[in-house]
Amino acid sequence: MILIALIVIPALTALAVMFARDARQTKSLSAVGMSIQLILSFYLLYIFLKERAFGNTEPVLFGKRFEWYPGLNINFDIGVDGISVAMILLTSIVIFTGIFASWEVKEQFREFFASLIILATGVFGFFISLDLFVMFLFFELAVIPMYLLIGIWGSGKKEYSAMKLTLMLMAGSALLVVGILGIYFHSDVNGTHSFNILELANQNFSIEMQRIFFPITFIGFGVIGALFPFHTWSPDGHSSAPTAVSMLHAGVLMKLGGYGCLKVAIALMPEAAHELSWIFLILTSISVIYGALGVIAQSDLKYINAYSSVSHCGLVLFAVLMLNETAANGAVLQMISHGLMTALFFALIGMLYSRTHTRIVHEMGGLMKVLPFLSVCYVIAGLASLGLPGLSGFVAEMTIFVGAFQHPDMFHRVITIVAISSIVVTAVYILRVVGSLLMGPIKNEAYQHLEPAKWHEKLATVTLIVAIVIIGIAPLWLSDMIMESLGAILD
Amino acid sequence: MSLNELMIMRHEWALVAVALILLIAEIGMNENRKQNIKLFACVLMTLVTVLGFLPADTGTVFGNMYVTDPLRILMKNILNVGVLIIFLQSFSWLKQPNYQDRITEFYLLMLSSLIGVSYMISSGHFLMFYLGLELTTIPIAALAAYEQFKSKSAEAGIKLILSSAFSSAILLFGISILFAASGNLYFNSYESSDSIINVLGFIFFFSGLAFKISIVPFHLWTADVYEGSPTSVTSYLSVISKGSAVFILVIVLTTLFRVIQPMWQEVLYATSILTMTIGNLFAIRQQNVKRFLAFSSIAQAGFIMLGIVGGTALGMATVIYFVLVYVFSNLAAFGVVQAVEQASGKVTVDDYNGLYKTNPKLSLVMMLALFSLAGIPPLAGFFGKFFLFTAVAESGFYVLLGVAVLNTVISLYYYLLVVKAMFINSSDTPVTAFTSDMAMRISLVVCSVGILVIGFYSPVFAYIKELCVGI
Amino acid sequence: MMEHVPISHVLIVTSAMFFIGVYGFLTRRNLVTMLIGVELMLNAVNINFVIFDRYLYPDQISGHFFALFIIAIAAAEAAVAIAIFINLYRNIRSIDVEEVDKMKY
Amino acid sequence: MSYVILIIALPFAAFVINGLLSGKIPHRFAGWLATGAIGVAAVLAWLTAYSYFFQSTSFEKIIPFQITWLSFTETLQIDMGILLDPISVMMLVVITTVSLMVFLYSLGYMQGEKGFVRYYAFLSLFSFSMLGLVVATNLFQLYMFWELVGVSSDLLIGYYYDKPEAVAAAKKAFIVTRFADFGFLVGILLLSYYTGTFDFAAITDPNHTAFTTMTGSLFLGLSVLTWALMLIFMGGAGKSAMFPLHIWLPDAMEGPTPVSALIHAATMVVAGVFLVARMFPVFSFHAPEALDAVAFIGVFTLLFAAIIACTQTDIKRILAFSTMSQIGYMMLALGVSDYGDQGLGFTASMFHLFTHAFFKALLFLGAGSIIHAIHSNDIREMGNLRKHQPVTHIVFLIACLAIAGIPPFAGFFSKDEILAATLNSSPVYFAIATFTAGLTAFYMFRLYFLVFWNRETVYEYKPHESSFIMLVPMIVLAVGSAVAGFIPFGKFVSSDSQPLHIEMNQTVAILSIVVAATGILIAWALYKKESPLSEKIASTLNGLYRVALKKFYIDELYVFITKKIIFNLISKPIAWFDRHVIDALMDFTATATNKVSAEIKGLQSGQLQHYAYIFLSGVVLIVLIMIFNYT
Repeated sequence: MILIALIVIPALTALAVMFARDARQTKSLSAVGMSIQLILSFYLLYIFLKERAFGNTEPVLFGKRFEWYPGLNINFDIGVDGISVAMILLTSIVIFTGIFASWEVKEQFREFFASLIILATGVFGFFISLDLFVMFLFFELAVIPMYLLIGIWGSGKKEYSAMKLTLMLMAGSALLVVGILGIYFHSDVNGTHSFNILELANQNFSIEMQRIFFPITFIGFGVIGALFPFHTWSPDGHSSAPTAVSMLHAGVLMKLGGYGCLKVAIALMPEAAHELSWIFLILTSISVIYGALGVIAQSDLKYINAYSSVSHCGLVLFAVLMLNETAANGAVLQMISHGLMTALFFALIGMLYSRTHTRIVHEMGGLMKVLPFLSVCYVIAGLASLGLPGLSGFVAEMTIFVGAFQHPDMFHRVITIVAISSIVVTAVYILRVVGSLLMGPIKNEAYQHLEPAKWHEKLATVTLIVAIVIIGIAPLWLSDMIMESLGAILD
Repeated sequence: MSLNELMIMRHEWALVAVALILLIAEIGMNENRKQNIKLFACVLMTLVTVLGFLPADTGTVFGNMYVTDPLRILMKNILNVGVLIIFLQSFSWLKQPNYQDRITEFYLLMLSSLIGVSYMISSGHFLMFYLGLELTTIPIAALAAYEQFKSKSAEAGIKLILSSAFSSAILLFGISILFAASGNLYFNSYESSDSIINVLGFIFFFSGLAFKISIVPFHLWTADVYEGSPTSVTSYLSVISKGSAVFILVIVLTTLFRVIQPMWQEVLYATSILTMTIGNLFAIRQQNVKRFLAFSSIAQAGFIMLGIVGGTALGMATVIYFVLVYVFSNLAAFGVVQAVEQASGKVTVDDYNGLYKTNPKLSLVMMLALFSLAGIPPLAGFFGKFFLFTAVAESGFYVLLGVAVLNTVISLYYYLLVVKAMFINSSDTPVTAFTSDMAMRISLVVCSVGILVIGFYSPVFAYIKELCVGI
Repeated sequence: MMEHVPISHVLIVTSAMFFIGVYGFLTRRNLVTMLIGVELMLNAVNINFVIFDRYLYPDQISGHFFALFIIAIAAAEAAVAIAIFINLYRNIRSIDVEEVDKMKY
Repeated sequence: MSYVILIIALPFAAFVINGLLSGKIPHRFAGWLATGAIGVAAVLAWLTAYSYFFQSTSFEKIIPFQITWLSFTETLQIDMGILLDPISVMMLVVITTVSLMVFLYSLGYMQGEKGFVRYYAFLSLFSFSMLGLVVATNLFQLYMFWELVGVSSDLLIGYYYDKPEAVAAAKKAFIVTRFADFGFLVGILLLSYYTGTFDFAAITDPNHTAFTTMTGSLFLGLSVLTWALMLIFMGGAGKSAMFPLHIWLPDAMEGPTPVSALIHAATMVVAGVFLVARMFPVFSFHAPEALDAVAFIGVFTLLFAAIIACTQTDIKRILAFSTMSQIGYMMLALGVSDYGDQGLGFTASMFHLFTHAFFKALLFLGAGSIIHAIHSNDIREMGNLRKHQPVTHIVFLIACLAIAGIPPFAGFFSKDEILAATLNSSPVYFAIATFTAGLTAFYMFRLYFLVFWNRETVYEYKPHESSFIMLVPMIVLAVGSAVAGFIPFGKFVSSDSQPLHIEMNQTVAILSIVVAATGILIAWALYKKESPLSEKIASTLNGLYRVALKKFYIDELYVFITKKIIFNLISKPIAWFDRHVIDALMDFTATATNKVSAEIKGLQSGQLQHYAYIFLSGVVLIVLIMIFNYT
């Protein structure tokens, strides 16, 4: 029931927002709705852990099945495992903060908040669904509002970016259709085909079938996970999107890719994954390194963060492809960690931009003096990004590296070292940005009188930072929760 | 003719009755109160539609020339609803002084065409089919040229009537060859074979039908006629006449030509790829909204072919389901086009710039319609399209599926262009805020509800699938 | 007498007629002439039906009927078509098919 | 001994409180809070040392506290724990003591600074991290705190964040050490891949079975274990500013001077030495090649840094290079050491680490006292300061004597042991190390004479003696520097935790004293009074002097690599490539579609007959295909 509530509440909130009287009501409705959602997510976490503590070892908890299209064996199957719970938590935190980060949206505010929350609905739905069809439905539902959100409330060459982003992601989801249907029609569950991933997991698909559909599915999800060379929507899209959308997109939506790759492509077609992983490993390690090196030459804050997201999300897919539990655990942790910190980054960039009206790094400088709060937050985000122990990034990256390096194959270990080298590059660009953006003397006299952070901005950033720090300091519960679910997936 | 037989043919009878009543009303009605005939027609049409849904006998009449079964009744009902919506949408258009004295003409012609559609759907014999087909087309050609002071309208009429005459000549040539091959023109006892003569006849026959569905390369009339015709007529062409032709194609392919399935699969495979691609490629660069929707409907026809290619019961069910969804989606889109056209006379995509600012509800409906056509969840179009893909995958045509999904991406592009115009672009001279008449609003609400609900309400599909098990 | 004419001869004639009609439709610029082309095609089909009935299936008459219906419908079609031609002529003062290209691309 | 955890927790608590309440609490409170925390920690550390060394007979490894922090697999997990063994206990003492001194000193030195609370927060964070590092029970915990140490030291280097040089220095320090840590991490992974654990108990056990496998498989002529250890050493070299990863250390002097005293003299920079010492059994038993590398890097750096130190004019940079040089000694000692009875080098290294912490911290604090007084770092602007700062003068002299290796000051004993250990293993290294001892004496006394004697300079501000709160720590450290050498270090710290008896090598001792005295004398001759002689010597050695002054152009090389190669030749092309090739490719699909769409528009010509023609062609085409396919 709680799972149903997780999609009903945002849906209702979106609906209610459309009928709000004024901006104030819109915002408070959204905030209330998403707060409930946040509380609900934590409650879900609580009861999930409680069930687990009582020894419930079912792979999926709180499962529910509603028949939907019995003729095609499509069911509204929902349920969560540790990974989903973690991702739901991430999503509710990011959307919660996203609402507050977009407190200042003036133009067409109702539509903005409604679209944003619809997007979140899609994401929540995606994470709780166990049926490929339903999953795909929510996947597309999450992608489409993006077009309007970027197109209407974006900046820069927003129309181009919005179109590019939507089309590329939809091209990815088009591949997914092929993949999903391929899986469906090659399955045989009691004489019928099935979309249910739990049932499909027990299927032994022939290797010939897997060879065709694994790459299709993987690339399909990979596009949204910014797999090289299909990542180019990300820099443009993120740089044009309004703050909250960038947050949600980089923070959560890109994670759909990694989640899908893990729980669909790899979990259902493991043999082909083993056979073909090397191709994708090369692509993802290119993502990791190339994204990181690409950042150095950027000067727009959002581009910087977008490329860095390419790099970090590349690491997620990279880890997933290592096909062992530790690396996959790292991948999920990285999804969460990156989700939180990139949301923080984008939130901060938006807040800085609203004050300085530029996002070009070298046009700013010395902001630490005038905007101490935001600057400190930015530094923390940066430190998380470059993997400082005590913040979430370290936990995730180390789990990935350790896991990946446990791979018995030499090639995998060598390529892991290549991926590890990204941490150096990450440090370079993070420090470059922090150095010239926040430190040093104030470059522009007009910045002497910037407005200090407002309460909603503080709320948004502090929430994210607290999450980052909690995971960074005490990761064991999270890591264990994820790990328990991985056994079933990677077996 | 017994009462029973009468009941079997109740759709047709009812329509004929309505047509006659309207004709009498036209004669008897006071000149000044002509406007009321619109309401009258709608009420009657509603009655007919409701009547169609009532349970009744099925069977055959006229010695197997006329056949009806639940599936056909369903199809007729869908199309009746479509026509009813078109009627509702045509109110403001017919209000124009130019057409003051010709209102009934519109209804009569359209009803005649609908009668043709019904007969065509129910045909059990090639002759019946041919009669239905011509009865569908000829009144519509006249309607296409309805706006007598517009040369575009006349052009549309000419292109439609001549193309369709040409295509029906070819179709007839095909039928004559089929006749030569078997000597039997009854659908139920037609003995098909894979002889060359039979295949030849099939191809001629198919191209005649493909013309109605606007399958590439038989589609070229579509865009011109859609653009030139009055919007209501365009809606009719794109939904009703296309839908009926699709339906009959399904019937014919799965019954008459089952023997040569591998051959027609090949033909459909190729033409569906062509249709989707060409339709999309042309749609990308259209400025006129009606023309744009024309090409979009060509592309949609290509998608519809996907369901037929496999020749499976599931495929047929998905096709009919998709047609149902398509009726609502396309009529919603055309309804908005019509409303905007009537209110401001604007029909290009650029004219839609900033529409959301002035007419938010209309824009939302349009967005729903376009997203449904593009196959975006949770709208009905998503389900329709996904099921079509399912049907393709079921038959193992993964390459075709790949082409199809890529085409959905292209189609999304141009649908988004219109969405972008409405929501994102701004305009110095936007369409001013206006209120449509009640009828239009009802129709749009009905369409929107259809778009929103059909997908979630799975019994619809289950029902259709059940009906299709036989074929 | 008919028995002495083999069916192939007749079929050659009808095919020739059909394609002459097609040719006419494709090449003549006058709309009315194009319509005549269509009529020619239809007539070819008519003869086909009758011939098939007579030669191949002498025991039934469905071909004949078909031909009759086609004639009737062709007439209706021609009526509507010519009405539209007239309408066009009123609008653009021409019934040249090449001028009927206001809508394209 | 569970109170040990407090040693680590207290500074952390101070960090959290000061960090969160920065700007809301008064400076004085924050400062004393942090100082109090570290003071208690220091007392506890001494207590621990006392009970560890004097109340138990054997120096076993004790783990009084351990929890699982993150588990990767069944066996691979990161524990957070406290490992007590001789070196970690020694480090606890050193760190807490020097920290306490620096904390106290800073109360005076940093008074009135705007970011006072922030300063103490960072300082506490640093102490916490450093303490966590030395008590790590496993390699990964060490790595974590290693990173934290790096970041917190960076925050301190960049404390004056509106000074571009400070920011650049912090950046440089971080990136260089990060690069080194990359090697470290890979080394850890390599090691853990074979051993299946991070635990020091297991990986420092020479009998661990995995090592046989690791020494067995070769890569480029060296065993995998050697590679792993060399990579780990790379991390150590980065933190300890060994050549060629040393370039960050001189720049790091942009931070506040007490910070330099704590981080760049006594604690963080010796982390590399600590790391090698921690892993010493493995080095010693299974990877002598790696140990050779350590020795080589050590000896190279000690000479290299000393040469540069002779030419520098910034007081803190001279001290920085001297630090490098001294750490080179420690590394050298480790590199030439054996295990067990022959482990003189190990003990010597640790001993030098211990004594160095005192006198180098003292030197920095003294430098800070001077800088505080005259607001300049440049020794050319100083002179005759002994009159203005008598106490500083005395303690500075003690420190100089200690570092120069003059008995009975601490440096003499430890350096002497190092030299002796080196002599046992490699005469060449011994020669270099001894020569450098002289060089050390020379440059330290060059500094000493230039600052406290020489000519009287006109000062912008009247120099004054530092406040009491600053003097106290200096005096304490001076006492330490003076007497620490008498500790029988071998009894407590040795490679195998067994007491090691050390006899002083008379020859070496005398030689080193002579060399040191020579160095001092030369410095006296050149710099006691203002004299043109030094200029002359500099100009005679023009080439070498300039090269040394420019620090052998290593910085320029780095700039060349980073700016020219990485930025211009890699990053920019990648950015370009991404926009103009990959992205263009994606855009191309769209433009191509549009293009095709425009190309085929002629199909829809508007001509009815054309349509019919295509219609017919379609029919004919299908017919032909069918005939072709099915006959």
